Amino acid sequence: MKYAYFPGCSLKSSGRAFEESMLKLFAHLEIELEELDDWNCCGATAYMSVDETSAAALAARNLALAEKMALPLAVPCAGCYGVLRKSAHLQKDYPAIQKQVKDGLTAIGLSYTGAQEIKHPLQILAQDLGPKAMRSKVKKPLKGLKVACYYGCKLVRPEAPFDNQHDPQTMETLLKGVGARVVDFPMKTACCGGSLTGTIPDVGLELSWAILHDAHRREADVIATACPLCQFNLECYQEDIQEKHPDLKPIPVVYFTQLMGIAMGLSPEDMALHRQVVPLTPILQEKGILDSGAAKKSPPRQEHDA
Amino acid sequence: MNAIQREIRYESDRDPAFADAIRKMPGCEAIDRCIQCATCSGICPVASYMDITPRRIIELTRSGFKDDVLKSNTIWICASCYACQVECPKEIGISDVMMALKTKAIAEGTYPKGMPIPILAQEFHDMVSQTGRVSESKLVQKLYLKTNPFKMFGLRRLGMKLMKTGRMSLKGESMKRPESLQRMLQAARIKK
Amino acid sequence: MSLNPESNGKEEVRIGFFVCHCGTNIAGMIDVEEVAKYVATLPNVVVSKDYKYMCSDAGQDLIVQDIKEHRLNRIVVAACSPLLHERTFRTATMRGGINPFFCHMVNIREHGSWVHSEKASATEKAKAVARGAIGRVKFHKPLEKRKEPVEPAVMVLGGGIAGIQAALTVANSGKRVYLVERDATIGGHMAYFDKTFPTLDCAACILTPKMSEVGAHPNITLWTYSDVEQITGYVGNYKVRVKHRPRYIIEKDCVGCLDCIDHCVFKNGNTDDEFNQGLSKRKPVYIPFPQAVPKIVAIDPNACDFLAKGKCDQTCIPSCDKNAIDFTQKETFDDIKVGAIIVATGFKTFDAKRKPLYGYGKHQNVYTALEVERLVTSSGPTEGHVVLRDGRTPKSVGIVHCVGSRDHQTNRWCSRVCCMYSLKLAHLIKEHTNAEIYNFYIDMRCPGKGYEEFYERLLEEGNHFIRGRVAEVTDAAQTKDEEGKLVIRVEDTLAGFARRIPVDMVVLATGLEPREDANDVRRMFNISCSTEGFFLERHPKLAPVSTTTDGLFLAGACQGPKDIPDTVAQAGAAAAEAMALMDAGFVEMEPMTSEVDELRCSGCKTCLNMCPYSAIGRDDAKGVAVINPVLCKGCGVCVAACPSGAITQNLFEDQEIFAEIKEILAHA
Amino acid sequence: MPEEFEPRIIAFFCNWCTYTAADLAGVSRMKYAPTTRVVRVMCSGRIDPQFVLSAFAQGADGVLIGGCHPGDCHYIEGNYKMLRRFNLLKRMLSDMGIEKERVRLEWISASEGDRVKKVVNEMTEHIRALGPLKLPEAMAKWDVEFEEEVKEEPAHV
Repeated sequence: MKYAYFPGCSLKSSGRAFEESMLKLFAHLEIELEELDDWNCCGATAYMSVDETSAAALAARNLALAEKMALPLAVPCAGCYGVLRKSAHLQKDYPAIQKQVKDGLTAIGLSYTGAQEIKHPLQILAQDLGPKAMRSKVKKPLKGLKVACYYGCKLVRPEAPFDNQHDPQTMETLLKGVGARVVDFPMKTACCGGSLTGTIPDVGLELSWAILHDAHRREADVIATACPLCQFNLECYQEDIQEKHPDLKPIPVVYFTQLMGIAMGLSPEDMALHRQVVPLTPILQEKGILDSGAAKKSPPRQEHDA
Repeated sequence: MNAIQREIRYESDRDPAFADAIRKMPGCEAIDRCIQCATCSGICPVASYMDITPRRIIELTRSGFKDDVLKSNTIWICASCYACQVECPKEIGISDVMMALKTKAIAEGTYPKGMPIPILAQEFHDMVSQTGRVSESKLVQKLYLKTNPFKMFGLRRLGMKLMKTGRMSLKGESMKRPESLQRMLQAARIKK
Repeated sequence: MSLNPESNGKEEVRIGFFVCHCGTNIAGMIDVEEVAKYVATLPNVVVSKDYKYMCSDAGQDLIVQDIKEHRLNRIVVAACSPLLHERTFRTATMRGGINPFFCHMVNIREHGSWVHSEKASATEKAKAVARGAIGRVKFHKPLEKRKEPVEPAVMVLGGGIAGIQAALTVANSGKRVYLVERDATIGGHMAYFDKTFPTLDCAACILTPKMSEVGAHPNITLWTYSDVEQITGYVGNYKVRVKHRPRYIIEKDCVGCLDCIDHCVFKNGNTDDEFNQGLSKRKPVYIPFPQAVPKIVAIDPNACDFLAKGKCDQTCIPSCDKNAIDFTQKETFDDIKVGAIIVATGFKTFDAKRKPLYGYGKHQNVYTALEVERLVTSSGPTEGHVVLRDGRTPKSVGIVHCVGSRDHQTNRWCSRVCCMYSLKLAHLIKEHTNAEIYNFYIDMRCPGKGYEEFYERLLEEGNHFIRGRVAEVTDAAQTKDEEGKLVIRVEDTLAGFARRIPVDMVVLATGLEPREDANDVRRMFNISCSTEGFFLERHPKLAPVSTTTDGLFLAGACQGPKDIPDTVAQAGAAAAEAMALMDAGFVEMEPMTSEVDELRCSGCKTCLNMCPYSAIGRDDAKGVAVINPVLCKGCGVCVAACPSGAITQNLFEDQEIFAEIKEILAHA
Repeated sequence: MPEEFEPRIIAFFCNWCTYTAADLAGVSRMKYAPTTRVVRVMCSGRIDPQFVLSAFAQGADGVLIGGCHPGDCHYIEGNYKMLRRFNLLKRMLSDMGIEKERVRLEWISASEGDRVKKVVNEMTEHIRALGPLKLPEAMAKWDVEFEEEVKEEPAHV
């Protein structure tokens, strides 16, 4: 099983833990990922709001690179996943946009026929690999760990390519497969605040609070996500949120790949637990999943790899 | 006491060209089917922060009340989460309409003063058009310099956390060959 | 069969051509005088004139006089669609003294003036099709409509209020009625209701007398637990095979004493009681509700241990002193002959689970409207006390309108009755619990007699009416007073802001939609359905209760969502149409059947399996095909298939159609 | 601008579905090209391929056949028979040099008035693009050529 891999800008900086844990987990599961050569930023919603046609071309360049490799494209960041799919739709449904994107791509010797498969790691693990293949690899089942699975918007809207639109269960199935207990979490597809949290905090932080508050009400120990922006909004602003909601207790927000890696016996360092702003390790130790001394002093914060 | 003013709209206040322009944007074809049922405002996670609810934006847009629409903060508070578009019983592309209105407002520079999101969008667009990548820290700096530099000071707590966990790189990100991206974008631009 | 029209019989063909102005409907876009003048020049045309209203008495008399005066033996009328006035002009032709089938109509209104916008080309087209008709009518032969006796009996399918009303109306006229109902009792959806809008009459008080009247009526044969297996024949002579599913009770012996229920091995209910919408349980031997008609119990094969698993002490058998329980019962069939059929199969309510954001099936205190009907009625599972599943009485209730309706993702249409029954439920719940009642609506649709007044009454009772379609019902509380409640998220469009309203109970006003098996029923009865899936009437205004299949009528919600007053009115209309058919005693069959010319038939049997009605047999002695005119429906499929052109279809003979094509395309 | 070519199309409509749909289009005052001349049959299964050949032979530029949607036929399966004959007929016509677009089969139910308008307008445009068929004139020419051929060779005894 081999996939072309589109990391996106976040996975190289604030979302590094997602890339690090995913690469180690996929290697452990013998799934090969080959990063697109000299990929470009997908443009997110910001670029699209300035110029829709160029945004379609921007994303299409990455699709064309993947098409050249003739491999399905793995896209972990839900934001990029949504934008790449939207570019494909725009080209399919609007001939005018398709023509301009074609002009753009031909100018740099690339082409995009519309056949490129875009897949999220959740889809790859749950559907392509399948739970059976992972069951044998579980070393430290996440016994007693209550997880709230949070999907955000782009994986299920405007359409849900691999899961139920209103009540997705892929992440639940995967995490139950590695021994965790999942809580019923109706806000799993509510908006995390997106780009609002950094620009208009009075609005963005309230959205994050609503999700964190309900996770506590459901007695979740940790929130699992599949998007770097959701992880960032839900985890890094908890202190700022407490200014308006003092009763909010901190709760770790991790990537589902980190939890699955730990359950398969991969080290906390490999699973980039040291990247947590709200630490997960103490909870894992309290649940006996990690023995108390396991987490050595966190390794030096390399500025960033090559 | 609110100042007593007469508020009445004449047909001359309507700008049908504006309404038609939005109707032609991708995904916005069906706004005339709207029965004002308000499912969009109901499901929208941030409708309560908007000065004009999404439902009223659709009515004002299709009737051509351009100023009301482009002066409101609605289109900027909308986080493009597509909940309204999915739940709309008449299958109207409400999120696409909000995106189209953002594009129009940015193109014509008619957005409320001090609203950071259009500035972020422009900065983001320029950075990616140049380097092909986004450097988060540089983008945040550019945004705050343009909107209100003093608030930068408030970010240092968040900045410290990110530095401590190695999630903040001050280095400017870039593609190896950004010029190939620029050539593509140039070729894709609409030939005027 | 030479092609030369003159030698077709001895007399020379003399054609009368009449083109109608239809006021300005035709004359406005077609130069009718020009057409009349032109047709006058065609061979065999003796009379050619235009007239303002051909379908009027004066217009028809024109035909009658001209036939007599000019010894005409063919008539062509260029006017509206033959589907509208063919019968009118054939009657006039007959009054003129010649065979009605010597008259032929040309459609220059619906297919001409109404759909074209340029006078010259529209007139040109009118001339062409008129010329075609002139060419065709020469070959017409005298035909007689075959009279078939009508069986003086009606089958009514479906025992809801529509079926009951239709059955009673027909039975009271002295005709035999077979009422076939799928469930164990008649009564349909109306039997579930406590009260009916807008007068708050108790549903049982107006329904049960009609049900018992049906049960006791000498002219009505009531078959419950039965379906239609197969239907053949045609108007006036339908042969229907009805299947009776085994009830495991000998119907004539059971007196409805219900002792067997008490003595069943199951002390209390072991399966969902469908009648109470699953709010309570019932035993395997059961009666749907006390006033069921017929008052006969039935044994549910899936729930009864003996029938399902084959082992049970069968304590029920000795308890019945009429020993009416018989576990060996098998399916039985009845073959009946009826003259007309009334389809009154009703509707299904929308499955609320298809709107996941309303939480039906996930949140315990979200109910459908039908479930609440059972809660508020005194004969319901909670004796009329509106209580939640955990026993609490709700202090605040939200009623959500348009669930599944007016929605492109589920049902596009408005189901017409939900606003009114939501008002009724709001009143009843308020009366039973004095709770705060909220109604969430898009448009309050109360168009009937006394409906708006009922809405006003609800307003004055202090119920809250919030204009805004509910987006979500969630239990993700955000404040103290939302804890333990269901939060309704909506925009109050009249007030102009978003609201979060915590309530104890949510009622979903689910819409009406066709039953799952509507398509099978439709195909069995050969009727078509509209895009939504409801059965299609022949014409929404001119023939709302009949269908394109003669002798088959529609009543009630199977034809489209409607409330009880409209349903009863429609049932009466369907009954009247069926009775008109039977009182006439005979029905005229169109003569367009086909005949085999034995001289030409080579006996190759190609046509035999062409006929879906197996009307074509083979006379082995002569080695030729033979068509039974009674079974032949006149589709003409065999005619086109016959390699040696041995079969002709009356009124659509090859030579007639070839002539029509030739003349249409002939140049002026 | 040369006087625009007005195609003449013979339309065989089945009585229960497409003819009724055309009536509905009329009642709804929908406007479409005046190029079709309707011949009513009780079922599309009644249409003998010879009717179509005869129409072309007599000068039609196009033939449109309208029937009920599969499963909706008033006579249960007449339209299926038409479909079978139509596929054979279409291949034969193109073998004889009559373009495929000149003959068209459409399933139109009684409630689809707008489809009648769409199909008629669309077909009119296609045939206008193809130009007139003029089969009668061609046949007349072939007859003359045939006469000459026969004259040149003495009849073989």
